[in-house]
Amino acid sequence: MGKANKGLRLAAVGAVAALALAACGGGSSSSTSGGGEPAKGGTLYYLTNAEQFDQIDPQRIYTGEDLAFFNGTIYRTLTAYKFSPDAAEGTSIVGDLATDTGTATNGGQTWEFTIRDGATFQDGSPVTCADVAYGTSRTFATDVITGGPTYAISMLDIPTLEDGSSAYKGPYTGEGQELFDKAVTCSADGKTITFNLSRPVPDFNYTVTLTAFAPVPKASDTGEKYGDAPVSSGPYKIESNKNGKGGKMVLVRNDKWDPASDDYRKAYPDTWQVDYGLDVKVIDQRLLASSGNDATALANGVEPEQLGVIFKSPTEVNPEFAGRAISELDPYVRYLAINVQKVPNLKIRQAIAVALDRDALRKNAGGDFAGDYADGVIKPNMGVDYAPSGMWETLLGEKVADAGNPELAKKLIAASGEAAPTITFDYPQSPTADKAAAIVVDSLGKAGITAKPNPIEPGQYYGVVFDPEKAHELINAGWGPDWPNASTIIPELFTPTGGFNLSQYDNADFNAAVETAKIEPDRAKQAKMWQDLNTKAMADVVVIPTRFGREQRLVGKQIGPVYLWPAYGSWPYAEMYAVQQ
Amino acid sequence: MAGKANSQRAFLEVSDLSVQFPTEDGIVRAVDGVSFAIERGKTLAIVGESGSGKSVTAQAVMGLINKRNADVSGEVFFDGEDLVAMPEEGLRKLRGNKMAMIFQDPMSSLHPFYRIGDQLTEAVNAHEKVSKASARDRAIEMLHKVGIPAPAKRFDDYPHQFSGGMRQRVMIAMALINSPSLLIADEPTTALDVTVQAQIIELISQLQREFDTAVILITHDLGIVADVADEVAVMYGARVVESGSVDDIFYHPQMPYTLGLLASIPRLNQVPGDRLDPIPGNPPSPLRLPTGCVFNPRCVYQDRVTGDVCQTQRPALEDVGAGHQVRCHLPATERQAVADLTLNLLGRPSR
Amino acid sequence: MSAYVVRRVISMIILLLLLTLVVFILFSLLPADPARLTCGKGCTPEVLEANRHKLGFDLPVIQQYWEFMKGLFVGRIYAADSPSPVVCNAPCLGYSFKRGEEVLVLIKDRLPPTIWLALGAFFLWLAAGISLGIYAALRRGRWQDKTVMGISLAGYSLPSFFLGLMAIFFIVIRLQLLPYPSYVSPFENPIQFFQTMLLPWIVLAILYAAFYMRLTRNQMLEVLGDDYIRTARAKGLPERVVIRKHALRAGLTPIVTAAGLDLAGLLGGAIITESIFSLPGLGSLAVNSVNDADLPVIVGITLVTATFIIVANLIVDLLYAVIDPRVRLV
Amino acid sequence: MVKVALIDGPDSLTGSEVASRSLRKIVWTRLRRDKLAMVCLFILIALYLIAIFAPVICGLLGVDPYSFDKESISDSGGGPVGTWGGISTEHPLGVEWGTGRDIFAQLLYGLRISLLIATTATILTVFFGTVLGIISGYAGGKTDAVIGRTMDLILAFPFLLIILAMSGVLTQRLTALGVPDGNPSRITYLIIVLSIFGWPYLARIVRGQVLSVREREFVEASIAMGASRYRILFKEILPNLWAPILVYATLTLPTYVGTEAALSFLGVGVLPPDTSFGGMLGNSVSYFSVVPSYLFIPGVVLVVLVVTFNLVGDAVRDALDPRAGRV
Repeated sequence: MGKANKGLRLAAVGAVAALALAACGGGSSSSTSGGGEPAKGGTLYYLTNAEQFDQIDPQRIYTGEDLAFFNGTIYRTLTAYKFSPDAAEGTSIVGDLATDTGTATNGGQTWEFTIRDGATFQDGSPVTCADVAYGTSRTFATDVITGGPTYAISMLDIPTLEDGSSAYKGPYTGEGQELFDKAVTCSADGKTITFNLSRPVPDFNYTVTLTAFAPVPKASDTGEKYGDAPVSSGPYKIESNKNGKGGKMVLVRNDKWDPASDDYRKAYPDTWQVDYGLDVKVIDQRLLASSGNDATALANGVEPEQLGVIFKSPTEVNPEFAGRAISELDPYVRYLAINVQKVPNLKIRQAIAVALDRDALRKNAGGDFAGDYADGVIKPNMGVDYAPSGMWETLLGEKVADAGNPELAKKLIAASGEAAPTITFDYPQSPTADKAAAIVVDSLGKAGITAKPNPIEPGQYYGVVFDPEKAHELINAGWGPDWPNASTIIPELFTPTGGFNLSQYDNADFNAAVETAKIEPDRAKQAKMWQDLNTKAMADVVVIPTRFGREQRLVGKQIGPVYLWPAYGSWPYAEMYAVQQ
Repeated sequence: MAGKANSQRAFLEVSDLSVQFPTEDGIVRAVDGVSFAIERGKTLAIVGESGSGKSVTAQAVMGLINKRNADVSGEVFFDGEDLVAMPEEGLRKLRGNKMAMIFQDPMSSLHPFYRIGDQLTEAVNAHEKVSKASARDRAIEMLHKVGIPAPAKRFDDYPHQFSGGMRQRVMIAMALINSPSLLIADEPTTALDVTVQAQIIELISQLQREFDTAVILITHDLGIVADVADEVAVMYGARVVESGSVDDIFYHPQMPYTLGLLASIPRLNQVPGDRLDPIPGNPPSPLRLPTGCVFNPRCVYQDRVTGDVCQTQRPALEDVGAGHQVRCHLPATERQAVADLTLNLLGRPSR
Repeated sequence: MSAYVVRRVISMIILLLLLTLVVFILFSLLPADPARLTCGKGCTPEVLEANRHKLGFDLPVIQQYWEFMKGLFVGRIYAADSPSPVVCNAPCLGYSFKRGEEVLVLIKDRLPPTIWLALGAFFLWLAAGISLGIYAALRRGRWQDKTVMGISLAGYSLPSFFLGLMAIFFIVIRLQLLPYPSYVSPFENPIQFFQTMLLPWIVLAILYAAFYMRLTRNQMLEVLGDDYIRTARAKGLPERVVIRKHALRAGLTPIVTAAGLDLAGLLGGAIITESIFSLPGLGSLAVNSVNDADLPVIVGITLVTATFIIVANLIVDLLYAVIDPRVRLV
Repeated sequence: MVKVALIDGPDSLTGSEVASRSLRKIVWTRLRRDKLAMVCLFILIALYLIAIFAPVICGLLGVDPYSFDKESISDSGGGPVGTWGGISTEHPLGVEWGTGRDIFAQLLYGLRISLLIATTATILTVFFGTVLGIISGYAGGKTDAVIGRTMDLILAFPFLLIILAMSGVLTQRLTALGVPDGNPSRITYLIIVLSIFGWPYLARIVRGQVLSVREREFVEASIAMGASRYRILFKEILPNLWAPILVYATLTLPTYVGTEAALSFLGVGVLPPDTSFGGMLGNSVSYFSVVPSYLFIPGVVLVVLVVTFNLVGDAVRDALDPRAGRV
């Protein structure tokens, strides 16, 4: 509902996957481990406002928290991120279904993984190369398998047709199957899988952490409906799932899972229960009280009104909640995309950026609880790829205060050769976003720019703004990388082939530089390229970065460990436990 | 109208009855010091215009005025008991039993949701413990008496399946089913067709003879009065302005208002197309009854009274003959002169 | 009578057909492209087209309507020509690709909380509304009457969401008399069920009872002034018989109409109350579907709700004929 | 047997009195005697004046609903600084969470929007309800049937759901039709949908009245004298309808105030930076366990508004038809 429930918490940022890398950006480190020793057994509760998971089908999951949850419980992937609160360690990978993190040959264009012995599906049948290959092939059936990441399509060495689509149409039609079978091959014993890529991808072993590359037994594939009864390869399996308010998903132990084959997952609890559709206030109240079952419950957000109760400051938890609450930089960058097709004049775009009161926007979002001022789309916790863009210091001609500078904006408009523009601001409606819109309208108004708010129902939001005919000049957005490489940011946001190019940005030089950076094998050189491209995009004011987001979370009294897993900006589900009594 | 010899009081004796309703707009004096009396087997007609207080008088006698909403004062002696002072439960036992009432509009006086048979037996059961079967027999017999054809069959019909006249017969049956000694009929024929009116009046008279009932007939139809009444009380502005025997009222009227009423009756000898002689002006509002004589604003003869007593003094009820009383400031001689003048002009009314 | 019912049912069906058509035309105007919503990231024009086809949105509105109507009777297969068709069995109210579920199943799932809410509130408000209304009528003009009418005025002047939020603020947050509402089935955990439903029942009941107090009082006053009540008193019936048998029967008849229609309306989902108390009923399903632009669900709920109301109209009319012998169904 | 011809008029205690005075005068006299109603009427007039002159009042107090006061909110979490939502001399009713906008000013501007929508929608409802009711009742036959079915159709719709679902698209259509973009379109949308879902109730009442009035002698007389249809409808019938219409209108206005607030609460209200009662209450949900004044200030004002409207409506009805209402 529009105003009373704040919509899905997951959807607040947008349908973006997330992962954040290394480095102690923002100086936040309130992460603490929950007290007590892990106990085997018990039930862990996952309380959520969402009425269902966006997707359960492994090839269609594309939300950070969901990837972490399902990867940790039912879908094994070739490689996976280490569990650690440490930003560097927590985003490094280990072998999971594969014995190690894979071997690259052919300059990073061919990748080989060996599948572990003893890995089985929930029916006891062994996981083979064919199952991984079949799972991967499902991504190509774009008319059935929607919503998931499409890296398999863009990276595997399969020709594209004239219209830009892959010549392989997925396993259901079988059209172009031979092309896929050439790109993904299995050894005779079915233990080794080889991916032949169309270009060097130095970090392809990070790509396969996505459940889009998880194994699916062909015999069990029901296409569109596979998510209703997916086959588990992890320590748990879905016993029941009922979506909607009052509904729940119950995961029970998968007795065919052999711990000896999986040193990655701890699998402490006997049961996981996801309670759907709870009011956000109810979730907060239950976790604050932490009585009964709620002692081993977790959720992934706190309402602003409770922040003062739980935290002393954005980096310090009140003693009462010590060991139960975290406040960390999340993987996301919040920004306003400027539709360059509709605002082609750079000076006007600069004027909009200069006029915007980012200070008020941040305050409205929760002040320092909401994060730090952003200067680009690459976040400091991305590590090597981050460098200050100088957006607010030099890129706009002079230093711009966080509260904006209407006078400078007016000068820029005067220099643009155009009249002060009238623009429309698209945003997903919520009470907080309504206030943010008011701030946008007011602060741009001070520079003579007429802004009109255009609230869109949250569930319809990306459906509208991705439609070039329906998107307006200024578009609210947020993005987090898919793995620790800005190759999952810059190309996605700023090139016509990217999946999240809300700005409709299409600059030939820029596109060419992106293609070069993508295949650069030297990570340090590549990082410098991403930094430059980030700065270039900011100089072109393709987006106005507003905030490097920070988030707060709370759990019950008897659950651990309590830290934000840097890999997905999520809970470390696979090693969570009920505290021993 | 003195009491009969064998009793101190008449069978029903109303004296100085007043009913006042306090409303938002002020106190409504619906009945103001009304007195009359009636014996068993006799018929008293109360005549007057709408709003003159005759219906309220009847309801006050029946104890149907809600004492929460109204002040009732005076005395109503019914068979020796004062009904005004009587508690509600006592009144209830009398109502529908020793005294009964039928109303003006038979269309709305019967409960639309219940079969008429049930409504009749309910009246029986309210006062007597009788078996279902015998209550039913009595009801059917009563329906037969009031002239409902095939009463056993119609027993189970709903009111809306009857015509207006038939419904009034059912009402009469219901009123008389416990053989009351007093029947008050409040404009029983006003809502009915002219042809049916006569039948109903005849029916009432007939049953009155059979049960030796005292009947108070409330009407504005002087024609009926002439036919069936023994005594007549003329009401105007919440008061009885003249009362007496039928002959007194029709042949020796004393009060200008009574004259006006008589004058407005269409007569056989009237020239067709001649307009009736209405009394000029409108009846007074019970909220603001005129001071002095209530009729004074409309009285054309007040110039025959010396001084302003008509406007200032309430005329007393004055005996002008055996049982003939009148409230008027006109001197007796003037009254006679005025009456003769009018009656001669009109010709004597046909009876 | 049976001829009447047949005629009413026919006109009811016509009305429903008209309604579905209007709903279809209205919703075909909506801005969000449902095909795009299920398309996700990495959406290409041809995927979009395929989705549109799968959902049947590539057809003209009238044909979509025809497909929908056909689905109601013979079921429907979405994306029949694709490798993984979705079967929706008759009666098919549509299929939500957003939720991956048949609309009818979704509605059936969400109906129980709505029914509990509606029934509980219904009995509360009828009991409170009618008894206080009668009481006020019998004490007309006195302080009891004025008090009841004051309560009624307050009741229907309070916006439901304000009342609901205040209930949560005082009862749940400040006094902590009840836990935060969190719906469970009464068969699963009756105590939590009652703890959850108590406030929504009371809030809804207050809103409706306010109206029924007034309605009952005015009805009773009107009936108490009717001639047949005077007749009943003149018969010497005890006052309680006059009130209970004669006045109530006639006075409460119109209330049957109002109550039937109000109950039917509530069965379609109390949007605001369900939202505030986060009850997983039809109302909150409706609001969520509006937010998600989940057209098949919105259309389905609209139709189901309208059907409730139209059927309730018929039932109330039939009931009326049973209660009031004057009413003849022709 | 014959009747006395001079007797005429309704047989009620006050009948003759009523006939002797003009109805309008009586109604006014009765209203003036109702002290509570007069107080409410006074409050209502005051509220309308406050709404009309909201900018002036805000100007005098030095507050306005749009400007942000970053000083008044905390940088940690965005909550208001100080107790009771940041009530201070600068901000008499406190400030909004996250922006520091003045609640008092928002309240006044919200009142403006509430009254604008409710009043206009009531006028439209009364207009359509009356016209269609008269046509339906007077014309009868097919016209009556068509209007009747339309009413059935409208009344069968779950109107809250439809209003929610259609707000986006219909607002855009209005903009396309030339209504200024943004709030003018949204407000127009609300007014139109409220009227569309409101008129059938009044039309039914009016139709019933017309049917009974039509049968009365004076209308028959007019028809017999060959009066034009227009004359009959508007000179003979309409004047007999004003009592029920007036009662309906006075009781509809508060309903619309409430409905508008509910719709804003659900998110179909005016656009930021403007806000209305429902919007303010909707915003309060996230914060009221910490700052209850966010809930109570707009809530109480809304209730006062609706209660006074209802009291005046009741009083008008009582004055017009003393039997129906309070004693």
